[in-house]
This record gives sequence, structure tokens and C-alpha cells, in this order.
Amino acid sequence: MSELRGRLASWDTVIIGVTVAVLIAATAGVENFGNGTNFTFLILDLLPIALIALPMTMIVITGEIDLSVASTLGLTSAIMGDLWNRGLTIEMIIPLCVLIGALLGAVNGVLINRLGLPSLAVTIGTLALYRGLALVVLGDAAVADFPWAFTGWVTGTIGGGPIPNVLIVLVVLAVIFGVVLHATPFGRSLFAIGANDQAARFSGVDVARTKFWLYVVSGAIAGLAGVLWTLRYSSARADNGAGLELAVVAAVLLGGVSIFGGRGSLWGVLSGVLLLAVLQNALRLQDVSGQALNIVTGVLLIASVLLPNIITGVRDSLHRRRLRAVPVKSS
Amino acid sequence: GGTSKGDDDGAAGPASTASADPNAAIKEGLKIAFLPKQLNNPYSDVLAGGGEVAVGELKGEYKLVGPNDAAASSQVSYINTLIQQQQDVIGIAANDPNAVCPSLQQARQAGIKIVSFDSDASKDCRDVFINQATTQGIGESLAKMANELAGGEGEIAILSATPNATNQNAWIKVVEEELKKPENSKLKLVKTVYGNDEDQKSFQEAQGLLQSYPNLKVIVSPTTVGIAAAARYVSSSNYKGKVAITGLGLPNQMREYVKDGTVSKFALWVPSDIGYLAAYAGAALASGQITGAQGEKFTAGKLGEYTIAADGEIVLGPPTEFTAQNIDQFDF
Amino acid sequence: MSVATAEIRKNDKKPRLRIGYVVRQREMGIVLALVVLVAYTAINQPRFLGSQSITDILLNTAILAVLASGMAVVVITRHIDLSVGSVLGLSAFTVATVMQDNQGLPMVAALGLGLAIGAVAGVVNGALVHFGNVPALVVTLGTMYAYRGLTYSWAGGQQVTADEVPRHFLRFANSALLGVPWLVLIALVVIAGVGLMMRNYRIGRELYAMGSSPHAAGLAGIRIARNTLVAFVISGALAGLGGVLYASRFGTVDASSGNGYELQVVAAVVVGGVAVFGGSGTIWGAGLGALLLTVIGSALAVLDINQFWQQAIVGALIVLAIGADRLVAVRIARSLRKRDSHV
Amino acid sequence: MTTDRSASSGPALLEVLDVSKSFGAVAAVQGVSFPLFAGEAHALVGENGAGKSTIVKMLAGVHRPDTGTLRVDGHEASWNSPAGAKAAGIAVIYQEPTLFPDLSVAENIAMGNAPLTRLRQIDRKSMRATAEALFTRLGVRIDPDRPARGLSIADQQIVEIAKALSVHAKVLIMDEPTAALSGVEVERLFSVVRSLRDEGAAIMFISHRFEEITALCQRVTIMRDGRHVCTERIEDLTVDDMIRRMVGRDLSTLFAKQDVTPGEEVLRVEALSRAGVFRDISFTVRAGEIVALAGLVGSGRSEVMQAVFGVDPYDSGTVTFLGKRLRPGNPRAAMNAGMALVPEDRRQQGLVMDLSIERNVTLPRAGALAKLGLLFGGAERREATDWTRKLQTKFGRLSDLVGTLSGGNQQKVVLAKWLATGPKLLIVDEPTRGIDVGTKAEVHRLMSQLAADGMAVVMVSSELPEVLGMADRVLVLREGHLVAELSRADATEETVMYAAMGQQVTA
Ligand SMILES: Nc1ncnc2c1ncn2[C@@H]1O[C@H](COP(=O)(O)OP(=O)(O)OP(=O)(O)O)[C@@H](O)[C@H]1O
Ligand SMILES: Nc1ncnc2c1ncn2[C@@H]1O[C@H](COP(=O)(O)OP(=O)(O)OP(=O)(O)O)[C@@H](O)[C@H]1O
Ligand SMILES: [Mg+2]
Ligand SMILES: [Mg+2]
Repeated sequence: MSELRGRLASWDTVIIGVTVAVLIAATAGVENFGNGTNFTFLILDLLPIALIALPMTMIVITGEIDLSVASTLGLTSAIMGDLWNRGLTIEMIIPLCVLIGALLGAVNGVLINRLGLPSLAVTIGTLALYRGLALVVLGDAAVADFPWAFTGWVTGTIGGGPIPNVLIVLVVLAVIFGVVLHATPFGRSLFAIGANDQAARFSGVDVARTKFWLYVVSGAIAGLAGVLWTLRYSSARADNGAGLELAVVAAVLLGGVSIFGGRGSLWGVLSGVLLLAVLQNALRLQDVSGQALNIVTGVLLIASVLLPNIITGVRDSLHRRRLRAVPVKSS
Repeated sequence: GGTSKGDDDGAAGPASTASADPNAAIKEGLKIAFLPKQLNNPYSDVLAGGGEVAVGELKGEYKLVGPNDAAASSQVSYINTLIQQQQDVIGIAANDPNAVCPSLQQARQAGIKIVSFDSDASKDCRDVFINQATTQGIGESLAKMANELAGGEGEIAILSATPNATNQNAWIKVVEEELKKPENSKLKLVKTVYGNDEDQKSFQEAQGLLQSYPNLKVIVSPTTVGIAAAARYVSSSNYKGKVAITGLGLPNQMREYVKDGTVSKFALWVPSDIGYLAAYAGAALASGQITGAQGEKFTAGKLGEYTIAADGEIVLGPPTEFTAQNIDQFDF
Repeated sequence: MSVATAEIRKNDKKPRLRIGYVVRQREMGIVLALVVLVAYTAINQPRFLGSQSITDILLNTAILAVLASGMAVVVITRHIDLSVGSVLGLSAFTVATVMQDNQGLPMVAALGLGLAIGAVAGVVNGALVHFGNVPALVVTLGTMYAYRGLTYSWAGGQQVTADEVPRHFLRFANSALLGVPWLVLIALVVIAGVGLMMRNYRIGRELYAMGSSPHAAGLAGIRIARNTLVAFVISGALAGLGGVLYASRFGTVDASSGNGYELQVVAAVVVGGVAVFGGSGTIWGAGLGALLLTVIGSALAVLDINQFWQQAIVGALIVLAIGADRLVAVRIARSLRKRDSHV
Repeated sequence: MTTDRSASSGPALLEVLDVSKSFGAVAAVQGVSFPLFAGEAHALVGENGAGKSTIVKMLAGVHRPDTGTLRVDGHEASWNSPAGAKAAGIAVIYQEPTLFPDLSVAENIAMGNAPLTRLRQIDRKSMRATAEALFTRLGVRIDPDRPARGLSIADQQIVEIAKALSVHAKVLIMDEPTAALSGVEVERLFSVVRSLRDEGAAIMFISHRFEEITALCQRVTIMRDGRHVCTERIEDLTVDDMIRRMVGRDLSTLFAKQDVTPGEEVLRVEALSRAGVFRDISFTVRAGEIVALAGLVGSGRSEVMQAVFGVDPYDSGTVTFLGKRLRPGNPRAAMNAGMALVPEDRRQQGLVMDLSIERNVTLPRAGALAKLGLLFGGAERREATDWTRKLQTKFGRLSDLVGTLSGGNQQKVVLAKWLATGPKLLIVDEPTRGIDVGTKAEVHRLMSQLAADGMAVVMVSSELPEVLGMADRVLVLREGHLVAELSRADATEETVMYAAMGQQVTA
């Protein structure tokens, strides 16, 4: 019973509930929201954010951050275009791009975990660096002539129905990340690192190595997202995905992951991603400008941390008052 | 094995098979939506304004949507929304000819007519393209103005919009061709820079040009944002009077610089007419009057009759040149 | 314990190495980098040192430097303010609109309005951080969206263009006092003022203390609530001021003005030697960081280096700056541990 | 209350009246009262965890007493923040240094009451002069312009002292200010404190060194397990009296150490050194043996054992465990080989407070519990239930956050966590710090039992009775050097203490 109450009080449960409620409301109240094609668009729109949010969840749970993801996406997209222009086969380019993403992540990992630099500062630096390199690679050109077999697959759906092919990729990866985070020794160690990295070290967790690999994975997924982005828009450009990093961080925080680490769940984050995408989609269908959504996002983000704080604050002060109320022994 | 560049995998795009009925009546209540490159751009505003007037005349439903940034991918979500809303016509100025293509294809499969204007999408994903002037015409006009302002010889530079802007790139190509002609042989194009159609970036790019090329005589900016920013910089710097600015600009934005002598000549078509023509072309498509094939004709309200040229192109007409003498006659 | 058995401490004999100077060398490093860069560029392109060129660079630095000064204050306090770009946009658009509607309004009113808008935004940030107990990164990421959304939903697709605002408002950015443009003067005054406050006034030192050790700051009886608010108000107000300068300088303003500016400001601060974990760095360092970033941009343009390299170089520089900072800190710590140990 | 108010002292300057303070389930201070008189130095003594620092923090306004009052000059004091206490004329030196690492030493000293120039700017010159004058008074040379970062613990402590002296307080409270200082500095400090005392300030002094207490103080309050034992004039008590009242129980009955014949050698440490921390440490441990590591606070015991386990690096020397050399700096390897370390700082090193009891118990074992790399709900739960039951841990449910448990039960969770790994060598650092008497006995019984079953145990402890009661052998560390190895028979309070302090036994 008290366990149930504990779960109910935690923010990620709340956000899942809110998401479901908004989904129901939008399906019922917004014309064209519930139809299959719109579902396809919804998934295609949230795909890159959802993908990158998977490793980002882990990184934030360990108390770090990676702001370079969108630039990694842009750089892999640019490299993809360049390699394609050079005549490599797409079957080679795709794994190569994921690998390059991993490499870019490894650079972050070394800077942060070997040299012990703060991740916020490092990844702001590599955010600029990778985006710059993307411009160096592809300049102002755009590469667009990717084969239809691939671009069509990315934008296509399973059997022409409402379920986009890429949802398979997302579901498979989400399940893998979910299991790793919530049901493996590695996942356990991530929470321990985030909540108290010293204690984790004393328990035999190799903190630096663990975090290093998280950045590698984050880079690889950003690379994959870069490939999918490029294929979806049939356009490899240096500015692909610019600004996406903050949307991802916002979704992760909205999903109930503590920015100080140690707390959060992948399901919460995925519903955070979904919530933002649904709101955006539904509001656009209602001809509400995308700008109003900026306000909604911002307010939701702050509320997601503020509300639990207020609740615990009120509870504590009530508790203290009760203690005071006990008559004090006089000497 | 594997798929590499140049392999033709038979790109699938639905080909239009419908035939036109030139006598079909224009339907009333058509839902016509405009999707410019980005919303907060005065040029886009004026342009869509013309569309609104036309949609009013056609007794249709007008809608204006669009992103706040001119990134390649940000128009896609809006196209998808318009498909959901079952619009009849989408008028679009594409930020990237290819990025919007798959979505436009989907729109066409859903029976929506696509009219691209101002900046074309790939040929096979729209029905017609409203070209403000022929690419050749604009390019020649830009080169001519540059030549006049430079006095026949010297260094010139180009300040463009985004590096991927279809129309700007096409014009620049024509300018480059023009410069090879004997009458322009003493002109030297030293650099092309991109202000991304952002005021601040264009401003700073203009600065950079003047610093790097002290002997620069003319900056040609084939974009309204760029020319205004460059003119503003020059008018406030000590380059004023030494460097001429020309290109494509909005009279209202440029009036001040024409009057203070920074700019003596620039050109533009009447942007509201593009929107106006786009709306009529869309309505004609949606009503079955035309299909976008070469040679088809339709009437666009006050603008009169137009004929579709090759590749579904519809040319608005020649650009107007603005000078201190005539600028006060225009208000847009 | 008998006094006789105790050893004489080693540090009684050796003269102290003056660590303070090492810290100051961080800024000297930037100055050096600046000098090298300017010298190299000037040799290749003498016009780089022309008066118009210098004026342009200073003008371009001014707004960034004003925002960086405010950001430095917040970062020194171990917080961050990601909302500055949005505050700049809000202020720029509001001020431009007001000036458009009231052509006669003097410049001072515009400046005051911008400062006030920014200060209010800063109060909201600071209050959420302190009283809401929400990390600054979350708060200001949230208000970054919210303030931007506010501007958008109010401005819509409107744009205020240069020809719609009063002449004196536009002229302000370019006119000069004794040859120094007003914009640059304002930036210098801001850097000097905020720098003085942080260096020589109690509140400034308390902000350093809070950033250096929040726990110890609580024990020392520092007024955390007031100081946190002050830090965010300074950052907000300066972003607001930046908005006015932006509107005046560029004339054309829309709802997206200053979009993405926050990362550039953070970069300037970090390059300027302000540690992201608070407690160290100076305002004039942040100003130098802003100048260095701008000069790099201009120099790369003038040197005719492919403009696409510019951003990559800036990124590499940021990483380098953080790395160098860390290296110095580690080396100092190690040498001190060895020197002071009794074993 | 056994307060002895001698006529000479007059009314109390500061009075602690029946104050209590609990942290969750831990009653740190319960109904303690004592007075501080002007012109007197008052010692507060008690074992680790007796509640001394908690009293200090209440006086300083960091904690608010749950019940009870503080009185200054006969009026009820009403501060609830450090700033309030400061304004009331109370200066505090905390047990852990509270410096601002990035600010200069002079600024650290002046923070909060820096001298100002006419323009209300900070007067750096006079600030530096003040710092220099204080350092001269304390007989040390620290550059007032250098940042506090990188100061040695001793220098940090001196800066703390200077900070407290700079405010000319009515009441000066010092929580173990001498723990890191050498003799010269202690002498200087005492002469300064004596002159303050003679000028009419009230001094409260906390130390574990009795010779310091007898040298400086006129009055002493003894605490045990959060309770007030007595307040007496210092000359009315011998050191032995103080210790007996502090410990308050009969050593022989409390610890049920069984006799064991040591088996094979399990651990061999040879010539282990780490610059600035410890040097040339060699010892061995055999199966079934409990080896105690004794020494003063800061003598390097914890660092040695952390280096052995691999969480800290070392510069030279070897660690051989079960006949194999252990790689340095790799706790995982040590763990897998069968070593376990229960660290001294439960809150920082031992437990992840924001995780559940279950997750904490199984954290080092998660890999072993996983099947096919996956952790199914049952395995961790069974393991945690098993071990918490064995250690009779009291808690609501396994999914409760470990931070909600009482200190003693937290300690049991740490023990459970490491015993679950089935170690051949158990290193316990301050195994009973901050836990109650009953639990203490239980822990000791458990350790004795484990040793009897053949486990080797290394116990770092600052509690002499514990050392004497439990250990088969006692190693004594002083300033990073191993200075004595005493058999159970040779180890007495005197021999251990004198070895730890670096003086010969003169009988
Ligand atoms: N912030 C806190 N939260 C929870 N428990 C605490 C806290 N501070 C102290 N305690 C507990 O209160 C008890 C008394 O601690 P205190 O620090 O007062 O002891 P002490 O007498 O100063 O010991 P030592 O000689 O080791 O310094 C201990 O059991 C400790 O674990
Ligand atoms: N991070 C550090 N940097 C520098 N010196 C340190 C550091 N940590 C500990 N020391 C020093 O190392 C020495 C040994 O400290 P350690 O904590 O091992 O002592 P201990 O004997 O275990 O005492 P305790 O009773 O506190 O456990 C002390 O002089 C301490 O000041
Ligand atoms: Mg204590
Ligand atoms: Mg220890």
C-alpha cells in the first residue's frame, strides 16, 4: 500500500498519467489527431528526440549531461552526405556513421572522465566543435540523392498501415535501454553513481569507465539518429538537427530524471518525449502557433521539479510543526 | 554489392495522369494554405498577403502557417499538419528542395495540389512553380546593375541568403555566367557569402566583406534581408559612398538608404503578385482547369492570363528596378 | 604532548609561491592569445587594424560582453542562466515596438525599459532557483522556452524594421562620444561596474564565496536568498540591456532575435576563465572571452579562411580553455600537497 | 544535574538548558545542560558520536534544538541561523574546515565582516594586515594572498582559528581545533586562547587529547551517547576518572571475543607508501585473526586500508592477498578476490542514501546475482532479506530508502552488503561509529563470530575499548608511520595511547 503511494508520488508516474490523459483528450477533442497518418507523422517527428533521449537518460542519471548530441547528429549527417558523394555504398556508410558517432562520443568521454573536466562545459565546447566540423565537411552543400529504397523505408510504414517502419528501431532500442537501465548490474551501478559516486566506487564500480562508455553509446545513437534524419528528409546538411539538444534535455527532465542524478526511469522519459510531441502535434492541428508550445514546454519543465519540491516542503513543515507542538519539558 | 551514388534505383514518385479541363469552373470554398520559408520575414508577409487577397476573391479559405527558422526540416511538420487538415492547395516556398519532398508527395497522394513559389521544391514533388521572374532575367539584371554601379570595372561580392536557397543559387549561377561576357570582363567576383536571411548574420557578413576586400566596389545581395542589412551597415560606416549596394530589396525597407544615397538602384518584382498568382494557380489546379502540363492556360484575376512553361513553371514577369526617382510610388 | 618534539614547519622557511598570480595568468593567457591573433592577422591584412575595422570588432563585442558580464556573475555563484538569449529577444522586441509607437521617447527611457524587463525576468529565475529549490539549469532552460514563447505569441510574425524606429534610436549604436561608440562605452561601463562590484564590494565577494562552497557560505551567515536573487537580476537586467543595444544596433527586430545566443555567452564566459563550478574567474576575463571570440570570427573572415572553419575553431578553443584551466588547477593542487605534507 | 558553580565564576555567559536534538531515529543529544562562564575554558569530552559536534552546531545556529533553550547573559537566545549566532557574539571553529577554497586566505578570515573603505569598498590592505597580525600571533607564516585551496589540513585549521579570533567574540567555541596541529602550533594557539580567556571571553573546547584539556581548561562536561554525564571542575577529576565516565561501562564484559588459533596468512602488505599520507607500511593478517589499527584521528589508518582495497592509489609497495599480488587502484579486483571494506564514512562512502535497502545490500553483488546478465526481481530481494535478517536489521520494507534508517541499522546494512560477498578478509573502518550501545555489542559479537569461522578481520578504530576488547593484535599508526605492533597481552590503554601520541611509556 505504502509502496503504491510511493510510486504514485514519484514524478515519472505522474508524467505517464498526464501523457495518457493528454493522449485521450487529443484523440477525442482534436480533429484528425487520432487517424493513422497523423500517428505516423507523430512518430516520425519524435523519433530523433526519443532515440537520443535513451542514452541521455542514462547520462543524466549518473549526474552528467551531454549537450553535443545534436551537433553529433549534424556531423554524422554531413559525413554521410560526403561519403555518399564519394561513391561509398549506403550499406557501408550507415554503420560507418554510427561508428563515427561513437568516436565523437568517445572524445567527450575521454575529456570528461580521463581529464575530469565538467561535462556541461566540455559538451558546450564540442557542441560548437562538431557543428563546425559538419560545416567543414559539407560546407553549404546539401546532398539529396539518397536511394529511394532507404529514404522510402524511413518514411514508410509497415504494410502501408499507420505504424512507421522506424518505430521498430525505436521500440527495439527502447526495450534494450530499458532492460539495461532497470534490470542489469550495469543499470544498477548508474543509479548508484548518480546518487553517490564515492559510495559507488567503494562498492567496486569503475565510475570513470562506466561514464566513458555512456558517452560512447550516446554518440553512437546520435550518429544513428543522424542517419535516420538524413534519410527521412533525403537531405544531408550541416545544420541538421540544430538546437535539438535542449529539446532532448527538456524531455529527459520532464520525464522525471533528476538533473543531480540518481533518480529517473526510461518509461518516464519516453512519456516525456511523447507528451511534448503530442502537445505540439495537437496544438498545430488546432492552428495554435508552435510558439505557445514554447511556453507550455518551459512551464512544464519547471513545474516538473518545482511541484515535488513544494509537496515535500509542505510535508516537512507540517511535520516540524507537529514536533514543536509537543510540550517542551521545563527545566 | 550495395547501393552507391549513381545507381538508379528507380525513384518512385507518383506521376500525374489526370487530364485538364480548361473549361472547368473554379470551385468555391477551396482550402488554400500558404507555407512560406519562415514566418517572421516581411517579404514573406507581403507575399502571403497577396495570396490572402486572391483567396478572398476566389471565396476560399485562407491559412498561413510556418516555422520560425528557415531550417530545412522545419517545414515538414507543417506540411504533415496541412495534410491532416485536408487542405485543397498548399502553396510553399521551400527551404530545401529535397527535404520537403517526401511530405509533399504524401500531400499529393492525398489529393492536395502543390504550388511552389519564390523558392522551388524538387520538380517531381509539386504541380507548378510560380517563378517571380525567369532565373535568367533576374541574373542578368543583377549583373547589369553591378556593372553600372561599379563603373564597368572592379571587385564585386555577393551576399546571399542560406547556402542552400534554390533561387538565390540559380541567380548567382547566371550572374557568374554573365560575368564571363566581354562587357563584364573587368568585373571580378571576389567572394560569395551567406547571411542565412538573418539580419544580424547578414550585417556581420557585410562587415567581413568590406574588411577583407578594401577595393570592393559593389555588394550584390539577391535577398531582401541581406540587402537591407548591408545597406544599413554601409550607411553607418565610413564605407558610405565608396561601396555601392544593390540586389533585390523591398522598397519600404530600402527607402531610407536610397534617400541617403547609400543605395542608388535595386530591383524586385511585386511580391504580393506572387502570392496572388500562386493562389489562382492553386485554385485552377484544384478545380481541374490545369494539371501543370506545359502549354496549359489559366486566368489569374487582375493579373490576366498565364501560360505554363516547361517543367510546370509559371513566370510572373520581369523585375522592376527601383531608384530615387520612382521609389515613392511603391508601398510594400 | 611536549613542545620540544614538534618539528618546525617547512613552510616557515621557504618563501611562498604566490598562487594568486597563477590564477591571474588565466586572463593573461587570453590577452596573449589575442595579441598573437591580432598581430598575425594584421600582418596578413593591415586593414584589420584600421579604425573602421577596430570599431566594428568592438561594436560586435559590446553586446556579447554585456551579456557575458551578467552570465559570469551567475556562473561564479555556481549557477547558470540559459535564458539570456530569450530575455534579450523579449527586451529587444518590446523596446523596439515601444520606440516605434512613441517616436519621441528618449534613449534613456529605452535603456531603462530594457533593464527593467530583464530584471523582472531575472527575479523570476532567481526566485525559482532559491525558493523553489530547482536547479538553475532546469529553471533557466524552462524560462528560456517560456520567455521566447512569450515573445513569439505576442509578436507573432511581426517584425520591427529599421525604418520604423526613431532615428536617434538607430543612431545611438553608431554615434560616438570622443570617438568611442556609445555601445562600446556602455559595455566598458558594465564590465567596470560589475567587475568593481564583484572585486571590491562585499556582495561580490559573498557571491564568490557562495560559488566556492555553498555549505561554508551557509555557515558563514551569508544571505544566500538575497544574493542569489541579486545574481540573477544582474544577469537578467544585463540581458535586457543587451536587447536594447541589439535593437539599436541592428534596427530590425523580430521574435527570434537572440535565439541560441545563450550558448555563445556561456562560451565567452568559459573561455574567459570563469570556472563552471563557481567561485573563480573575473568579469573582465569574461569580457576578454567575448572579445576573443569576436576577434577570432573577424580574423578568420579577414584571413580568408573558409568561413566554415570558424565555428569548429571556436569549439576547439572552448575545449582547450577548459582543459588548460583544469591542468593548472591540478598542478597547483599536486605541488601544494607534496610541499605541505609532513610524511 | 551535577553542575558545580564555584562562587568565583559569577553568572553564566552562555547556558545550555536541557537541549535535545534528533536526526531521524538517531537521538544525537538528549536533555543536555551546562553553563559557560566568562573567563573560563570549558572542555566538552565524549566518545565519537557522543553528540559534541551536534551541541556545537546548535550553539552556532546551524541546527535548531528540538527542545530546550540556549541563554545568553540570562536572556533566552533566539537565533536560528549562523548569522544570528555570529551577531550574538559567538565564534565557532567547526570540526570540518569550512573555508572557501577559491578565495584568498585573508578574505576567508574577513568574510562577513571585512573592513571597508570610505566608499564602502573592501579594504584589502587592512584585511591583509589583520590576517598577518593574526598569523603572527599564532606563530605561523601563511601568505594571506594565496587561495585557501590546497592548504594542508593543519593550515586550514589555523585559518579557521584565525577566522574565529578575528571577530573578538564573547564566546569562542572550538570543535577539535588541534586534531591536525603539531605541538608548536598547539602551544601558540593555547597562549592566544588563554589571553582571550583572561580578557573575559568564554571558551568551549573539544578535544580527544586529555593533556590539552588539562593544560587549557578549568571545567569539563562529559557526554556519553548523547546524554550529559557530569560537569566538574577540572582539578576535581583525574584523566582516568574522565575516561571512565566517558566510556561508562566495564570493558571486559562488553566484548565477547572468542579465542581463535590464527590460520593461514591472508594478507601481506609490504612497504606501502603514498606521498604525503603514509610511508613504508608493512604488516600481515592471518585467517581467523582480528587485527586492530589504532592511532589518532588523521594518523592515516583509513588511507592505508583504502589503498589496500584499491579505492585509493599508492606510490610504492605491494599488497599480496591470498598469495597473489593485487593490482593497485582496482577495488573490483580486490572484491572479486575476496576482500571487503566497510568504510568509515557511512553516509559518503558506505551507502547510497537515495537508493533502497535492497539495492544497497546487493550493489557489490549485482553481477553475481544476475542470470544471463539480467536481474530478475526475486534474486536481489532474497539476498537482501537473507542478510538483513541475519544481522537483525530493523526496517519497514526492503524498498525503503536506506537514508531513512537509524544510524545503527544503516551500519548493519553496510555490514550486510559486504558480508553478502562472502569475503575472506573483512576490513572494517570504525565499525561502530555513531551506533548505540546494544548494536555495538551485536556488531562485536558478529565480528568475533566471523573470525572464529575463519575470516580475517582488519579493524580500524578510534575507540580504545573496542580495540582492546576485540583485537588479537594491535597495530599503531602515527603520522603515517607504523610505530608499534602489540599483542593482545601487551596492548593496554597506556601502551596504545602512548604509541599513538609518540611518547615513551614512563610508567
Ligand atoms: N546531519 C546529521 N544527520 C543525521 N545524523 C547526524 C547528523 N549529524 C550528526 N548525526 C549523528 O548524531 C550523533 C552525534 O554526532 P556528533 O557529530 O555530535 O558526535 P561527536 O561527539 O562530535 O563525535 P566525534 O568525536 O566523532 O566528532 C552521531 O550518531 C551522528 O551520526
Ligand atoms: N584528500 C586529501 N588530501 C590531502 N590530505 C588528506 C586527504 N585526505 C586525508 N588526508 C590526510 O591524510 C592523513 C590521514 O587521514 P585518515 O582519514 O586516513 O586518518 P585516520 O587515521 O583514518 O583518521 P580518522 O579517525 O579520521 O579515520 C591526514 O593527515 C589527513 O589530513
Ligand atoms: Mg564531532
Ligand atoms: Mg579514518
